[in-house]
Amino acid sequence: MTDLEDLYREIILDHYRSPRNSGELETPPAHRAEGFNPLCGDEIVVYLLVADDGTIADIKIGGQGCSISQSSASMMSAAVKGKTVAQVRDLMKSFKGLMSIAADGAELAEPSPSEIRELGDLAALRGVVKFPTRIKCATLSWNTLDQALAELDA
Amino acid sequence: MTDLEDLYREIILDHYRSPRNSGELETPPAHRAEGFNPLCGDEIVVYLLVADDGTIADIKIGGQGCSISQSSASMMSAAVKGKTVAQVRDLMKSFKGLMSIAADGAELAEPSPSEIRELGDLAALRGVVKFPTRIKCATLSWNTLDQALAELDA
Amino acid sequence: MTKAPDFAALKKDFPILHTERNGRPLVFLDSAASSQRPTQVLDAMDWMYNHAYANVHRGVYGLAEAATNAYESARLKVARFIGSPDSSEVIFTKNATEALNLVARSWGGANLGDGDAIVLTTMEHHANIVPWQMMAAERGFEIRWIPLGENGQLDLTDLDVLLDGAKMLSVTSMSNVLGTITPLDRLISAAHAAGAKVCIDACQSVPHMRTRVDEMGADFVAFSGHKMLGPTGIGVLWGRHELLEEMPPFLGGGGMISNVTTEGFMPDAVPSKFEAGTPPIVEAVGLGAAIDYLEAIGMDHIRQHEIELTSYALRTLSERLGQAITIHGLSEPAQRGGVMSITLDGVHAHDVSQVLDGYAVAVRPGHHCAKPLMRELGVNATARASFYLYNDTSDVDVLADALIEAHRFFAT
Amino acid sequence: MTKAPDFAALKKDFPILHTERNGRPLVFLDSAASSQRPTQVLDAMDWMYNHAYANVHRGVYGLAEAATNAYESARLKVARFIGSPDSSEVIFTKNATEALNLVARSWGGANLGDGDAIVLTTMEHHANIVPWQMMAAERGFEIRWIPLGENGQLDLTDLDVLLDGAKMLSVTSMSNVLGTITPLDRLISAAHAAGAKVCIDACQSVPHMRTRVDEMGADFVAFSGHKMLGPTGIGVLWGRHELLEEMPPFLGGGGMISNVTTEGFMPDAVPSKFEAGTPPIVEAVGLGAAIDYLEAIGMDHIRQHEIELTSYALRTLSERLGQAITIHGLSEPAQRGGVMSITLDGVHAHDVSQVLDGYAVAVRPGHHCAKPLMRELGVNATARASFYLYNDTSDVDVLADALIEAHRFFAT
Ligand SMILES: Cc1ncc(COP(=O)(O)O)c(C=O)c1O
Ligand SMILES: Cc1ncc(COP(=O)(O)O)c(C=O)c1O
Repeated sequence: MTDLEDLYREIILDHYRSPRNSGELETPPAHRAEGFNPLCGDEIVVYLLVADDGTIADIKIGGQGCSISQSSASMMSAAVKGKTVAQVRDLMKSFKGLMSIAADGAELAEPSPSEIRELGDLAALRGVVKFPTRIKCATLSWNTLDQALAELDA
Repeated sequence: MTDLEDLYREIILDHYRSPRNSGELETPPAHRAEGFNPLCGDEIVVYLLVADDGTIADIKIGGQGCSISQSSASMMSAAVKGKTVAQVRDLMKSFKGLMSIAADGAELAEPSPSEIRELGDLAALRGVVKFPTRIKCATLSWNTLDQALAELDA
Repeated sequence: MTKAPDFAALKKDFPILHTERNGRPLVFLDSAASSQRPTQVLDAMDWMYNHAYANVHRGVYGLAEAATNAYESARLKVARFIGSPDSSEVIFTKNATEALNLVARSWGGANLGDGDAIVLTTMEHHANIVPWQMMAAERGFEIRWIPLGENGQLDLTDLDVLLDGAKMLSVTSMSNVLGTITPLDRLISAAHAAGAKVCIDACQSVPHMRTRVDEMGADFVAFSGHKMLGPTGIGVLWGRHELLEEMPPFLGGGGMISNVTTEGFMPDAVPSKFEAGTPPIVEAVGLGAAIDYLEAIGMDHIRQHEIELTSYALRTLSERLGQAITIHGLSEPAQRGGVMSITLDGVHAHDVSQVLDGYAVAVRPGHHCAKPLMRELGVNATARASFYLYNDTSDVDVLADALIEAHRFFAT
Repeated sequence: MTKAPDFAALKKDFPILHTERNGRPLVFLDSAASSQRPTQVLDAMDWMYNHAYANVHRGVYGLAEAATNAYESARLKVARFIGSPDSSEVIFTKNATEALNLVARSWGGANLGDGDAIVLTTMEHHANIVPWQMMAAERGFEIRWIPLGENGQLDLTDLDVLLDGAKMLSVTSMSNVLGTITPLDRLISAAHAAGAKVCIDACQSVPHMRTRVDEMGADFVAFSGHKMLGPTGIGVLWGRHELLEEMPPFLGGGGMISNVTTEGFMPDAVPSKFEAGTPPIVEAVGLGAAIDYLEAIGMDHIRQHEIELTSYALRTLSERLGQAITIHGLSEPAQRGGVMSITLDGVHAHDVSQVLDGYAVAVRPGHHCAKPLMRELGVNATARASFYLYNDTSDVDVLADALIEAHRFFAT
């Protein structure tokens, strides 16, 4: 059962039970993006408000899903708030590095200690890598955020 | 090798090497029907001339195929010439009885001695039953004849 | 009915059920997605590969003849197993999904156009929805939906209105989410009275109860081999001979033609017309061996075993989990199959399944390829436990233990 | 090239090659129709069924994850084996025929209409003819034909005229009747220069020689598992990612959607979009094991072995049968595969095959699903002998003995 406890760290369960930044924002001025996991039906809605100086002024999360997708979304919202879009993209890269398994089955290089520090609570999701089918749960909110940022750019 | 000699009886090879009633008939008055085996591409053409009294006045065979389909066609032509259509249908039934394996894998009842006598040379094709894929070769000419008779009726 | 077999003794035929996960014996409760298979089925396939394998239909040499006989014997077995008097009505496909696509495209392509309508139910698996939606987008016909009623049953109040003028009713015989056994007699006679053909998605019923297409009265029946102890890679479409005869081919290629020229082709007779290319030869033989296995036990005994198990499960889970658990669908075991969709209070289905996996209990979370049904149920995922002949009450007990742990883990 | 393996020693891996017929050891010369498979492939499949089987993609429990990994690893192996840098370009189908139908219907359906043209050759297998004819009948586009030239080669005199304005060239890489290796470089560059896409029926080449889709330049490549030591029930379509991405789905059902409502569905990304329903899971794993086996030997060694064998066969058969035999096609072994279509003077192909069967020699008679080619060759059937890695010169000697007997039996 150690694997399971590694997956469901206390901090993950805490974000799941008390999700941060849950709710909606008025659109416009905020932007809304919706993502879902075709395998299981989990849905995430991201409301994003980017200030004129390019920082994330506010973010809210809606939708429903499992503890991993919900806690990941909650941690993400806490982590990106106040950051610039460029910083968010860096964080996204570190997080995906943490989650990903390279295509040929070899694990990617572990994120560096400074990247881990940067990830904060999100680093608790590291245990997910041992459960490949759950990686999509953990990355769903990030992919939705990515989509929201891409739509803002367009 | 006894199975092979049972399949390729001398009389079969004789009909194959010297096919009876090979050629064409003028249409009309004769009727022409074409049959082919989708599995191997064998083709048989039957030219049929039925007299006013309902007897087979003449029959000619064209097409190309293996020794079994060619000899079967040759024997058939010799067997049906001069017979009434009703007699031909009886013969066809006996011949198919000789060839068939019942759907559930059990062999049909052997034809009776009088039926065998009626079949004449054709009885030599009995060995084909041991080679299920060749049954279609042996019955191709008969199915084509059947088709010709059906078209005449129509 | 012959004497009931010793179900506990059957388990030895399934090597995978004797493997372990996390140091615990596997409790496999996902047969509705795909069953496991007995040694007898694997042996039959290996034997063919090692003694009697060649491509079928076009060879005259011994191996090719043996292989063709084995393949066609499997067709006869399937025909007999489902009560079809004519084995040419049995078409081998790669899975039930291909079988349903075949009906939608070939029969639908020839019969459905603008202004026409067909009827589905919101309880269908995507395999019985998407092929029709694809054809509808191309041909412009209407799709009408029989809605969900009380307790996971279909709401048939407007059945006759929905069927009025419809050309096809395509419906599941048993829900893969709720286990609901649909009232086929009533549905088929109403559809036929309205002049509609009937296609049955029988994926969940053929493995678990006696099927008689000769008594059922449907026009098409589709199911998969891998849910009934057979290998992957094989499915079956049964269809009425006269309908199959009229339908245009589905896939084109070798084995389905009677002639090809550069000008065009002539299709072969059924069933070849619908079996383009090298078929799943050894898979068909494996399915035949699965049928032998099922018939040796007896489908009525299997059904009885599953009713008892479902009954035990419904009782045990409610008793032991109380308010914490919702079991969707009918509460009367004799009216449902051994498929249970579960919601655990405060725990998402994914997490249920994950925690259960820690206890070596295999249940499937998600939408089970039935999103319209999930929407009607008002849930976005359930954890589904499903039974087969190799399950027993001890599996249910372990399931209950593990569900209690999952609930404790998340709820506290 | 690594060191050549001991081909004679490989035979022990194929139990069926040690069986007898009529008291003689089997001489299997029908691998062009379907190959035999080594114990390693059967073991890999049995192992999965007995230790790591569940339905793929939607389960989170251990077995389902193991099964999904095994299935996706097989996709990676296929991608690497054919030189595709992106495994999502590999789609599992039930056979090559389905793969070609997928291209004709999905790509063709989106791109071909009245006034359009495609180019085929008269050397094609029905699998690369009939799907296009079916679409042409529906959409009204034109099919143009590259004719047969000298020595079983394509006549490319009018290639540019034929390609002018055409949207697709679909062509075999190796004739299954004559063994002719088609000049893909020239064909592909001419087609691309004319703005046409290129689809390759690679059924006969992928099992026998190194395939590099990254160097080849084609847009689609189709082949079957059962001709390359893999199980029945599995085929492959490789396609360029950007083309697959644009194409509409082929079959509809579970696993190929990202969402379904009663209003309609949204397809999933490639390759899932084209894999509706439960895929041939264990068959994919078997194909992966077959690829491991082939790679351990080395495709270049296999090709070299077959060139030597073909060379020996062409020489031996002409020497020993003289005027009595016609071997159709090219006489230069390096320009052809190990597939030989034979005509024996005065003996029909069926009878050749039947007599050979008496000597335990398995060769296939008939039109080999290439009726337009047979018409151009002016024959209605040939007896075809085809080689694979497990054949050796002793097989050729027995073939020659048996052909001499067949000739004697019928010619005297
Ligand atoms: C050249 C060629 N194309 C296509 C096919 C069809 O392959 P399958 O029957 O596996 O679909 C074959 C084999 O029969 C072939 O030799
Ligand atoms: C009710 C129902 N219909 C159709 C299918 C599709 O079957 P397959 O995936 O074998 O094509 C399934 C199983 O997934 C099912 O449960």
